[in-house]
Amino acid sequence: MEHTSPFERIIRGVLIAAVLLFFLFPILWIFLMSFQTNEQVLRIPPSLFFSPTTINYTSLVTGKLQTAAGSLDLAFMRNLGNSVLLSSVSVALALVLGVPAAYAFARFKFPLSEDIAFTLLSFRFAPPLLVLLPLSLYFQAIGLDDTYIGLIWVYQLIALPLILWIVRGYFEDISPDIEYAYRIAGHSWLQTFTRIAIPLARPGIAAAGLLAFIFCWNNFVFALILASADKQPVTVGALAFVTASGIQYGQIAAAIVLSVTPTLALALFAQRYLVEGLSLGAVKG
Amino acid sequence: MAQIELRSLTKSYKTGKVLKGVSLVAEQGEIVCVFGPSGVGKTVLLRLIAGVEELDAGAIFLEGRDVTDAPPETRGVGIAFQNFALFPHMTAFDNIGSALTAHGASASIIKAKVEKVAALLKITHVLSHLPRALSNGQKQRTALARALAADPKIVLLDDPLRNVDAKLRYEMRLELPSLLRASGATVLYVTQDYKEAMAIGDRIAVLVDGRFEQIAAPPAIYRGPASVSVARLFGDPSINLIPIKPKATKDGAVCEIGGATVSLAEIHAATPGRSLLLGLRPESLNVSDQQAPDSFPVEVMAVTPLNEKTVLLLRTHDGQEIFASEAGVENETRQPGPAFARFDATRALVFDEASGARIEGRA
Amino acid sequence: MSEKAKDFFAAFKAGRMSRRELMSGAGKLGVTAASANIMLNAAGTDAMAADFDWMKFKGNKLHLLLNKHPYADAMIADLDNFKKMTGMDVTYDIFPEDVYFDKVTAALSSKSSQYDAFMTGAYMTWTYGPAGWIEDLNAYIKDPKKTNPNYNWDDVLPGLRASTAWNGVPGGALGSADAKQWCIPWGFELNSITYNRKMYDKAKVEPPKNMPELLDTAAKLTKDLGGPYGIGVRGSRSWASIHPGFLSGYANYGQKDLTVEGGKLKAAMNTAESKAYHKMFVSMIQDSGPKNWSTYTWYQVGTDLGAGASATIFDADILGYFMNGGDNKEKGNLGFHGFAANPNAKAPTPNVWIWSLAMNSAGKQKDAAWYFMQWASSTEHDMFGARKMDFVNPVRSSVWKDEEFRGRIAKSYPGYVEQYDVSAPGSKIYFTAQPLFFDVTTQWAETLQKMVAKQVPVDEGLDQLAASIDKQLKDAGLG
Amino acid sequence: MTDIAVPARRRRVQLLPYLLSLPALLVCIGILVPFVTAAYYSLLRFRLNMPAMKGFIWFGNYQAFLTDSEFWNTVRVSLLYTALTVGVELVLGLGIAMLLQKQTRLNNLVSILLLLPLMTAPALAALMWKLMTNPNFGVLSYLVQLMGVHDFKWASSPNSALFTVVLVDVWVYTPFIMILLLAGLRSLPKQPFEAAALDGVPRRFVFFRITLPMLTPYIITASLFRLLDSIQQFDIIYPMTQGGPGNTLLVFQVRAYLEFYQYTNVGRSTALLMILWAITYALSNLFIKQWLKLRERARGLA
Repeated sequence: MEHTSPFERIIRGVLIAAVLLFFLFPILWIFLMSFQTNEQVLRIPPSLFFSPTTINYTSLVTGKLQTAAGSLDLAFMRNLGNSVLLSSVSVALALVLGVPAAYAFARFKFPLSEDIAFTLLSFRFAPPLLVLLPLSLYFQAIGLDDTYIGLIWVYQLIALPLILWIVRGYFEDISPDIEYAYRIAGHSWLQTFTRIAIPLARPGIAAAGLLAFIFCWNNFVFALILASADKQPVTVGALAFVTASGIQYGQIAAAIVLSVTPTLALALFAQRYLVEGLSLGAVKG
Repeated sequence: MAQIELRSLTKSYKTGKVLKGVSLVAEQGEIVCVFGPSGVGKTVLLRLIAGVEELDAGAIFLEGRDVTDAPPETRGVGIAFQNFALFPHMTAFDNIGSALTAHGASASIIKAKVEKVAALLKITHVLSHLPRALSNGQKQRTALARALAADPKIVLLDDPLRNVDAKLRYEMRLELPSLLRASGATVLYVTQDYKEAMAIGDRIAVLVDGRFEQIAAPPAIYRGPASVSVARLFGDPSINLIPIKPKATKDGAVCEIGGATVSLAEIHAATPGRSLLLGLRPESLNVSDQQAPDSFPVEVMAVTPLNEKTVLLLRTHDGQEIFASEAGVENETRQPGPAFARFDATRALVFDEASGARIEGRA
Repeated sequence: MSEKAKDFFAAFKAGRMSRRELMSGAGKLGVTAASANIMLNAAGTDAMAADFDWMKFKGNKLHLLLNKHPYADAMIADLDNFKKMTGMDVTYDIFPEDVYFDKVTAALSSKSSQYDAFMTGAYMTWTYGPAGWIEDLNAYIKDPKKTNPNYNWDDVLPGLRASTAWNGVPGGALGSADAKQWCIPWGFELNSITYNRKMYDKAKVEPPKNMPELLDTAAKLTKDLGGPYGIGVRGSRSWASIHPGFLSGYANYGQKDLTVEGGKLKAAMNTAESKAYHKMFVSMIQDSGPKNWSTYTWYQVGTDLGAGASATIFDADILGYFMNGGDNKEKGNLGFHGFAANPNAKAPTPNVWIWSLAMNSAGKQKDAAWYFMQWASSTEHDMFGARKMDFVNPVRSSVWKDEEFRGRIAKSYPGYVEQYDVSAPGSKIYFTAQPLFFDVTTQWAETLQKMVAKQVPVDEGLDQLAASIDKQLKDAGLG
Repeated sequence: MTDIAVPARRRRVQLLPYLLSLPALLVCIGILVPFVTAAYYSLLRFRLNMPAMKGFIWFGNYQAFLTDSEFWNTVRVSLLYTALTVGVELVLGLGIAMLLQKQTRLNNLVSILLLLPLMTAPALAALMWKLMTNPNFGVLSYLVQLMGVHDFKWASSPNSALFTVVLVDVWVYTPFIMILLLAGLRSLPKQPFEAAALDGVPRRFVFFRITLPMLTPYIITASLFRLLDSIQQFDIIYPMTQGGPGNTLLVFQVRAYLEFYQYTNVGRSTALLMILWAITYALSNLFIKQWLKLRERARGLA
């Protein structure tokens, strides 16, 4: 790969540009749209030129939407807060539950270990709707209906298997002797786990956590069915711009831009770990 | 007081029984080399003692205390793994200090001890480096330093020189015994290199087929291996084994090798007709153009000069190939062709072919 | 509010002051126009309070499930008056229509007591009622202890009252004597033609009077305007595509979805007349409809009209109403026109959509919830919404007689009131009330999509549809 | 050396691994209680708005599917959708990962930027794509028209609907596969490639004989997770077409969603979902077995 001809480098450049164009054009378009009024969005034909307005953002942030039908209250910032709360707590819980379990499957061969591991992974197999239908009944009965706790619990179905799968592989690739060395030196199991195993698996944990965060953040169906308006995340909340008197595309665009920002920030922050963290572990044989 | 006492340890895996009753007693300050071919369970034994693997049966006493069921952190041993197993996220200093932090030593004590052991092992200049910035030799010394830093009464070393280059291995072989002795610890040293075992160990415990076949001081083992398997493990080239059936004559015991009749030591007169194996170390064979009493005719097939010796491949008249070695490489006249080989009957080893046990030839 | 301001509004209420005087006077008192509206209605609710213990459930907290809709907006704008009058607190969750009914189904089917009352359409009560999720409101309306004497239920348009009452028997007539009142009509839509007057002038065409004319006009518009297409109708794979223009025209040809004979239901879409109507409708979309018709919902139909991408819609009158206001590009350019699809019909027969209020059976404070419902459907609130907000079409005949309301509409929405007056008499729900309503209409929409995409010829498609529906009815024990 | 008879020790039951894994298991099982309920529902004739006809019918709901062409259409569409999305995303993801394989600042930045579509919730992405493909205001429709294609109807025509939703799925999820495979590529040992380069082995041969086999475990993991999501697709298809036009995109979860939330036919909805579960289970099992086998082999070599 070191000896690339200029021709090949040009081809590579063109291909990367094409890839960026395909994947980023819609994002760019949404970004531009977020600075347009609805009237500008709905021009025929669509155009790149417009006088930008920040009205969409100000209305999202201040929570007041001016439409034909008058002034409406928006709970977007609250939705955003809910998304942050639900996703981060869900991922944190999934890490607290999943990392020790992943460690157990990686380090100990105990009776039923493979069965338990497979069962946990298989939670990803159950179609969300299948679980959701009776779940709303049970949640109603035990009072978890429309609570953050209930939602965070359900989100474990998304986050936990992913974290287990990736982190387990990561632990398996760390030589057990490193941990033994620490224990023999006189440290308890718990000290070894927290000071050796976890720091060493950090890239894997970070990468798995980030992916789990993205999937939680993007969830729609669980939140739609189980959350009432004051607990719903942005994915459901952004639908509030679909009003009987028209769809507020500008605001939806601004909402998407704002809703992507926290995850993007997290990804940039975790960039160092992302590729490294996925490269050992799960994915490997 | 025995520092290490192993009582009939057994351990098996799905693939089969690895240890079938291993017992050993090691005294304070003693270096015992656990030696054996690869895959025989030497590492498993160390792991059992360290407490990171669980016994099937048996008992382990360390410093007089039954630790059979004790978790590893309470056993008070120092260990160096073959693959070093350094903590990749800690500096060499922290790696070495890790054994001290566990016992709540103060920062200044840790610093003093780490620097002392680092100085002994000549790695003071790399203490602030992370393992990935260390050379293999430095890693190996760091691992050793870590095992020794807390002045453990018992040190377990798992083939620590295996993954370092030849030059360093040679150096360390010279340095290690004094270093270990200075620490005053009882050392179990696992190796699969007989020279290393002989250079380092006060005693060598030879692990063969899940048991200690012999535990003895290096010269004793070399000269008087308990069995064929032990004899085979020591020496390079390895010992020649020639099947014989001694006969008692009026002059004492004799046997036939390649058509010639050769005298044996007196004691073998008692074993006429039994199938025995005659064990001849290559260096105890004398090859000459001249026929002499008790010599037997051979064909020199190949002459391989090594640095400090010359190895000859011989073939007896009944087709058996044996090695002989001669000190030095000066004898350039040695050519392939017919010759005669002779050995000192008093130094020859004789084994029972069926059991493999050595038949005591001399005191 | 200061005493002085209160007196001021009372004076207006008593007819001693004109509206203009009120507004300028309010301005002088430092009251903004917006809060003047609320105060104005506060005067109205004061009047309502006579002879009824509105404070009976003081301290109760009601929670509502609402659809994102101008009706809900109007209610919310007026909500403080209800809170003040009853001492109750009211909170609500609002969801957009795309997911609203799924949210309702989810909440009701889990027997959640979270919501006390919610918005619904009449069709949905055909599911909610038999499932036991909502209350028969007759028990409340007819109980003078629960309903204030000024409520005047009979003021609600009779067609709407009937359309929201059903006896639960599959195929049973709406509004029969044994019917249960599953919900209270709140606001409603008629289906008619809304057209872009500028485009019509440009293409020199007149609003079409019937289906054949509509086809010609739409085709001519599509051809002549060079850009905008002729006619917008909904087309997504949903019941919502069947119930507006499509079924209104269908009913105008005297066609039915199902027939009821001896208590047995039978599909009726495969008559010769039905096939002819379907053919017209399908070719209308193929020739002059939106390219993306099969994904068109209320939103796309409205957006296109408002943004000048379409010249005509055959859909809810209030959709046209909304598009004639706000920040739409074609604001003020739209005209309204009652529409009888069948050239031989005397008058339009719009199928109606009725936004209504229903009460959750699992709710824990039903009497208090009824207080809210009767307030929200009262003449006073209806009047407030109709005059000040976009609460069209109001459901009370007295509001339709109100000159202020009529005047406001006539001024900003020329032709709207006339359209209403022509359409209203023949308007009702033309569907057969039965539990498989959504199965039937969704499949009907699917078949329409296949016909428009030319995957199946109209005749054959309708025969298949009828056969499939008959089978499902039979499986469910209805056919 | 004689054996001293020592009785075999009783093995201590290792509690720790159970203690570590049970909380995760319990949390998930708590959620999965509904699964059993749903399985039971699927054996009932159970329609919420016709309470009178509720009754146990064993496998009646399933039997009805056997002769129902609509059901087989759902199976076909779901599998087709899954095969197309996972296939296209794999090829594309692998291609992009190989473009970005070299560790440079630019490549790292590009790989993070490419994650942006993944961070856009599919439900919202579908809404945006719906606008972008609108024949009047949609920028994509406009661009396609500029290119001289005038009658492309995107999600609205049965001919291009599948293409359109697959396009959106590819847009959203290719980055997921790309990042996993990129991680895999960058972690491959260098020696075989250097050796191949020295020997002048053709690139194609290197790719098929070295890169691809070594990358297989990563490919399996990436495909497994995509497969699980793809066969359960809902977030994109439902907002874009609700399963239409006609029945072109009536995949399992969309159909089950309609059956429940619109028709309140609980029995049929859960039976459909149970079948979806069974298919998912079988496919995943296949993948995981393969993955474990590869893993075993890799361990064996180590």
